[in-house]
Amino acid sequence: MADLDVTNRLAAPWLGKFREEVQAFLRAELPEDIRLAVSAERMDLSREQQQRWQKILARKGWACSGWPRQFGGPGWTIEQQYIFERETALADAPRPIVMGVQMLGPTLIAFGNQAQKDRFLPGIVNGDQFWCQGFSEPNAGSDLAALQCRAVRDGESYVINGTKMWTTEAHIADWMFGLFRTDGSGRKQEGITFLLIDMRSPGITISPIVTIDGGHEVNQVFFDNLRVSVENRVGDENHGWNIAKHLLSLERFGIAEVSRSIRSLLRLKRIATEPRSDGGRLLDSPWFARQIAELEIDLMSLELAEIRLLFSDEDGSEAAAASILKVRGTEVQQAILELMMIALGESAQIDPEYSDAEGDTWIATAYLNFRKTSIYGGSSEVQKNIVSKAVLGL
Amino acid sequence: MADLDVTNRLAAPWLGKFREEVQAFLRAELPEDIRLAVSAERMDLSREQQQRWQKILARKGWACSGWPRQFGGPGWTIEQQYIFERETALADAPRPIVMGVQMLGPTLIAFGNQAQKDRFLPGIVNGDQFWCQGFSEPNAGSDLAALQCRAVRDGESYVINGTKMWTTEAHIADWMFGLFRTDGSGRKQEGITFLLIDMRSPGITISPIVTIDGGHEVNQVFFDNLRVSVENRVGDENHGWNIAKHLLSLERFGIAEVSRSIRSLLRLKRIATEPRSDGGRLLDSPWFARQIAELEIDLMSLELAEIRLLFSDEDGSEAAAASILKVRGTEVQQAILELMMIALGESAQIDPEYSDAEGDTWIATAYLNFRKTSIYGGSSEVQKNIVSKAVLGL
Amino acid sequence: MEFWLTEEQVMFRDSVARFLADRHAIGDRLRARSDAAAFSDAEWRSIAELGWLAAPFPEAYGGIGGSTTDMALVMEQLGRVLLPCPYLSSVVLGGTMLLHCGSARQKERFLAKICAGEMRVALAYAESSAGSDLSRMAAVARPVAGDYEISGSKTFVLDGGLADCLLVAARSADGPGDGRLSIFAVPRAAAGIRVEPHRMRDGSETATIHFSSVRAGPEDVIGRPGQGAELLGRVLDVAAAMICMEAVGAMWAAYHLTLDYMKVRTQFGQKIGSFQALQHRMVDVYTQCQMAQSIAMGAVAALESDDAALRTRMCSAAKLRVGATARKVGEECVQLHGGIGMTREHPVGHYLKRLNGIRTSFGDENHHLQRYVACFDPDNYASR
Amino acid sequence: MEFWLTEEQVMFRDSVARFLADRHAIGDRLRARSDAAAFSDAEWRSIAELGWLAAPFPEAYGGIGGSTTDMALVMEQLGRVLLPCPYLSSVVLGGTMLLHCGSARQKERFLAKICAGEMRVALAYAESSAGSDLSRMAAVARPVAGDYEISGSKTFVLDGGLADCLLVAARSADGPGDGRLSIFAVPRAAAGIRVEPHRMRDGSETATIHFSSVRAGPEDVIGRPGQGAELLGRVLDVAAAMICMEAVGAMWAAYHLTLDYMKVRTQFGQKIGSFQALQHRMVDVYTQCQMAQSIAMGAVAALESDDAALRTRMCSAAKLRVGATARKVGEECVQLHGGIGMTREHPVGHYLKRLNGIRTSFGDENHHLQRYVACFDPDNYASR
Repeated sequence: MADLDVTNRLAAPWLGKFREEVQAFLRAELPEDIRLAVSAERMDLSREQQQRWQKILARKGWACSGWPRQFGGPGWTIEQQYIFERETALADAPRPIVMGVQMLGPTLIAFGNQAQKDRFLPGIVNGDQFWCQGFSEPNAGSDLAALQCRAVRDGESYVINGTKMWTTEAHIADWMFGLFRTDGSGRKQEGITFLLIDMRSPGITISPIVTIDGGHEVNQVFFDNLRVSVENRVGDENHGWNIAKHLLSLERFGIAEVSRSIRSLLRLKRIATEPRSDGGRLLDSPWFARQIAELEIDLMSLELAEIRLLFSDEDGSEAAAASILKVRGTEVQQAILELMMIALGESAQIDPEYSDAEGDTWIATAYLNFRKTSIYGGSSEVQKNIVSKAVLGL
Repeated sequence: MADLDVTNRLAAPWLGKFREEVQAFLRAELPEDIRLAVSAERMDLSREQQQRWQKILARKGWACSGWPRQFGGPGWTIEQQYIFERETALADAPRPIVMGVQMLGPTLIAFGNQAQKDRFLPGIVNGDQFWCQGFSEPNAGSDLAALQCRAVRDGESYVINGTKMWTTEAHIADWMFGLFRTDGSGRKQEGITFLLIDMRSPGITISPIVTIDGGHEVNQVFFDNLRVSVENRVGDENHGWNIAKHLLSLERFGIAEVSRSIRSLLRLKRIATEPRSDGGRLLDSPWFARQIAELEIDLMSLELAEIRLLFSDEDGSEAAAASILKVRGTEVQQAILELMMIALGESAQIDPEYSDAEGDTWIATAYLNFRKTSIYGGSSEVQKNIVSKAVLGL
Repeated sequence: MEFWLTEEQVMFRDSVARFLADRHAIGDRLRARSDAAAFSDAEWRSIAELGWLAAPFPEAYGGIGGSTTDMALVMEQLGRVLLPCPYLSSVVLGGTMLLHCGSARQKERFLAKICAGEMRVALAYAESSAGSDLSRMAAVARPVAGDYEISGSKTFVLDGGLADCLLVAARSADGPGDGRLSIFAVPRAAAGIRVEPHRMRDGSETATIHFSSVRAGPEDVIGRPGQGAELLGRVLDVAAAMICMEAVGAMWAAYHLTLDYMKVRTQFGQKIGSFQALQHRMVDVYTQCQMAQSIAMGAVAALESDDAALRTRMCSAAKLRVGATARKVGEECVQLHGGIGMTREHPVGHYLKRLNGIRTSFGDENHHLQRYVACFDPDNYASR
Repeated sequence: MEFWLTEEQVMFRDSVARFLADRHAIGDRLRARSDAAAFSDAEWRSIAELGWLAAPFPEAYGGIGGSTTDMALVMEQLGRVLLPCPYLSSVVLGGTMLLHCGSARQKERFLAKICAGEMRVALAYAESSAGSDLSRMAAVARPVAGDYEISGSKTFVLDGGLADCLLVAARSADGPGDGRLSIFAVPRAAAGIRVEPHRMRDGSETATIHFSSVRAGPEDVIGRPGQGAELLGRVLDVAAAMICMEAVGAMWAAYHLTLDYMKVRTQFGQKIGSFQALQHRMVDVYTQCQMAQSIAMGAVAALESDDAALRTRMCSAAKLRVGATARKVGEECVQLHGGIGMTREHPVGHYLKRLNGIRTSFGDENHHLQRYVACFDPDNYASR
């Protein structure tokens, strides 16, 4: 049952041992309530659940899989990271904490000063500090550089007024890293500064946004004369744009969500092969079988493309690879969830907010929630613009 | 077997009689060689075949179905024209002659002077004169108004120098109607003049263009100091653009090729239900059956959309209707031919130019030939631009 | 759309549209959405007074003398404003079954009340153990002293909790074979009936209904005993065509919302509607809506045909094509809205939810494909 | 692509590409296309001298000691320049069958000559009466005095007219059941063989070959008698994977042609490559090519596996996905060229023709879907 491996780089015996170690750890340590939530395709685990799992990982020394050992990471090779990501997904363990572990940590490691690293990295590793990302604004979504939320220098502080939009987990975060307009005179990419904000500071109001799946993950955040010390600035004043670009390109692993989609596909196959009350199985329909087969082939193509592009040594192909992997990854992921929702029929369509019925309602929640994936983190449209320019040269 | 009729306008008893009369005429009069050529999805009938069929129609008084009686047409209602078009297609009779009957005739009726009507319309009706259209140029395709072929006024003549591209049937035509640049100083849509050119004039060279299907329908035409009398100008000098726009909007009927596609679909169904040498039928494959079913449903949707939009009294919707009918019509038509080609397998792929084998090669010829339909007459891309502006207001 | 409608029908449709536009600004309703029932009795009385319920029925039974087309027009307009109300259950399903299949006595007994809004009817036929296969239905109606006793459980009964009268499908003799199905009309308040209501994601109401030795008389059988499968087939064709018209209304509304948004939303210094890639996608949405509307109208027209195979072919064709289009249009409209389209505050996501609800109601795309292929005519074009 | 190749393989691929680019400017070849054979013996000798034919075979049999990957690299490069030559027939089909299934004696007898370009081999298995169903094959090999006499007709034998040796599948005993198929090696010049060649639209050569009591000895049976279906299954998997690599090369070439054209062609005062709608479509083409290349490479990698079901699954997955992509990419590239893409003078249409040829060779999409579903693993993800 080894993965089909076109590289032979994942087939080394010591990696096989590593894979077994990861599997054993997950079997022993993954709490059942967390596993169940993830197996219902939920991304919005509670703070307590995320924290509990992060502490389990931290005890094992596996808290931040991509980080160097000196900052509290396991110091793994790229192959180990790849295997760890696959096995956690297959076990229905949570994704890594995006904002702290995947985004801010590596950014501080690259751009933060020693004081910032000492102050913030341990809280991310041990799960005590939660972060949110203050990038988007009501009129700066796809066009992020158009952001207008102002930070005005006043002695050893910045004074912030304005608003941030679509801020995931602002309501459970301790800190925000964000982009603020410190100079409006030049090109819009200039005059942007990268600041770290204590979410308990006076002058912050958080207004929840409920999404079409009925969940509360995102918020609008308002700043009213909020003061931030200059020591919480990462990099130089007016030079935050390059830090943000670097941060947004960090998510090489997992951006295609291949491992999660493999897990979802296996769930779909299980549903399709369950004997139904009328005796048949969904898979007996040749058309349904075709839909599953085509999705599986799409997913294998994507998986192999990810391996090709991830392990590639070619220069300059990385950003483009990330773009097409994200576009195609969300398409495949959304298609699997959609087919699963259709497979479960009307019982998936019951509204869990107004009904005791649990059953299959999780799938429509997931389907609706995952519509966001082709919008956030650079919409599919923006990704295509990037590829058109960077790869096609148009 | 009456058509499903959402209008009731096609269901009147006298129209039923008319339909029977058309069917009887086609049974009695359609020559077998012509029927066979059309049934092989060929658009490139020989001049002799086109002429022979046009004369048969003319004898019956049915030569130009959309024309008023006073110019030699049958003076039919829109319902009769619709029925005639359907029945000719189902019988594998030729399409109406595009350039003369569908394009130039109605244009002369609307914009020509009496002398031009008297001189040119009879030859179109009785099939003695063939026309070609000199619009496109090497650098004026989708962007037609960018045309540069110059006509310079010299006394009672214009002197033409330059070239026209993609000129269908230039090699068998007696006359060309075309657009020429008589003034290059203003907006590119201004300064264009509509002229009629005798193809036997000195100064014309015709260079054949062979297309990917191996056929010869289109040409490049070169003009070297060709002289055209002013009396062959339609409309005023520098005012040809509006005439051309009107001419290009004439093809309301049949632009979606619904009737032809119905005929092609019936051919596809016949192929799918023929017992094959291994005992089975293609239709027994649920996937193949699904492909046919979906094409049939697409085609019915298109057919009903055409009826809705054709018989609509709403103003201003016509041009837009023509655009979406053309885009969707060519998509459906190309998809039917493609599936038919795949259904006939490797035997369709034999090159008839280098092989005696006849058999199924016609279908790949048709498939390749019909790739043009989403390019010519305003490409699908240009049509979408038109709809975006005219209907969506974007 | 005008060409196929009479002048009266156009006036009727426009009056429906005006009433709904005045009272049912969808944004307001969504913001007010709470634990209170989405549907109100007062609203239903207004609708009845306007004659929407009576429109498709003959004057002899309290109707206005219109046709299926009038029903289709109401459905399309309801789709545009996403108004949850028991029109589909009571008028389309209940009314159609009684009109086509009821005895003169039953028509008198029920139709006038349906037309007046005084009685609401729901059709209870699906069962969790039968899927969409009528021949596997388990509910039974046992003969007891000249009467019947109905027992069994029905799932996803549309508006089952709002209805006064239930039309229940049950096996009226032992043994398999769908020839034995019969339809019974029983009051929802009858002894032995237990209703578990469910609110669906799109705001519609369904119920699981348990029947435990519920008594019905011979006069409560709709049509002839044993004719149930035939009647259900006919009514489910009507339901498919009508819900397609609702989907068409919802798709057009989502399209217009999106188009309006593209004309005001600015990114990169331009209205997003000026980006050609988005323009061409919206032209595709427009084209798909036109095609969906055409096949849905074709299905409505086919309901008048005496040819059962043609009716089924057209209704399944419409449900299949409209279902696939509903997905594409709904998802595309949310995507083109970007983040704002993901919020519950914004109407566009509610259209997506209703379109998904419609896709799974009365058979999904694979179900209708199977039905279409089953009455596929290999020698002829399908619409004749 | 480099990551999965050794340094030697990269060098080999680049040398193949350089040779083809130097000598085989596709435009020139197309313009010169005439009744003369598209393929020349001199060209074949050059290719042999360069070691392309020997690349995948062990040194013991005259090869260079490479692997299936080297074969795949040649196929991809041939696809890029649309060079019609008997590489697929002789090296991929013939060579693979002899290498995997031939006796030591047969390997010695044939492989060295194939490697040297001195012998060309063609595989004759399809029949018009059997479709793609091997169990319905009609050709027979009758035992005659310790030998066999082969009779029957084979269709679409790739390069059948160019081969020196034919590998023929025939039933070696009476009765049905594909367990009895055997493969025989016979000289094309043998008595009783009649060849009807066909030039295909994409420039490839096939032939209908009639066998009338053609004599073969026991030493001419490849593998064991009766093992034919198994051998064919294996070789046809290799063929599917390899022709997918050719398709990938052809798709990339068509993509680059189109991209180059979009950078020079001006309409409406702009390069057409500046129109966002076309940009996004080209990004889709690029993405599809990447996905097709990935699954094709996955199939090539799977050929090394001992798990026959995995091999078949991956090869059918590749042929299915690459086939669908080939259609989309080929048609889109012609469309984006506009009128010029419709002309025979321009290379892009020839890529479309070859891609259609590939789609119908070695089983179309529905055939491979059927094969995929037949070995579908409902409990596991397919690639393990």
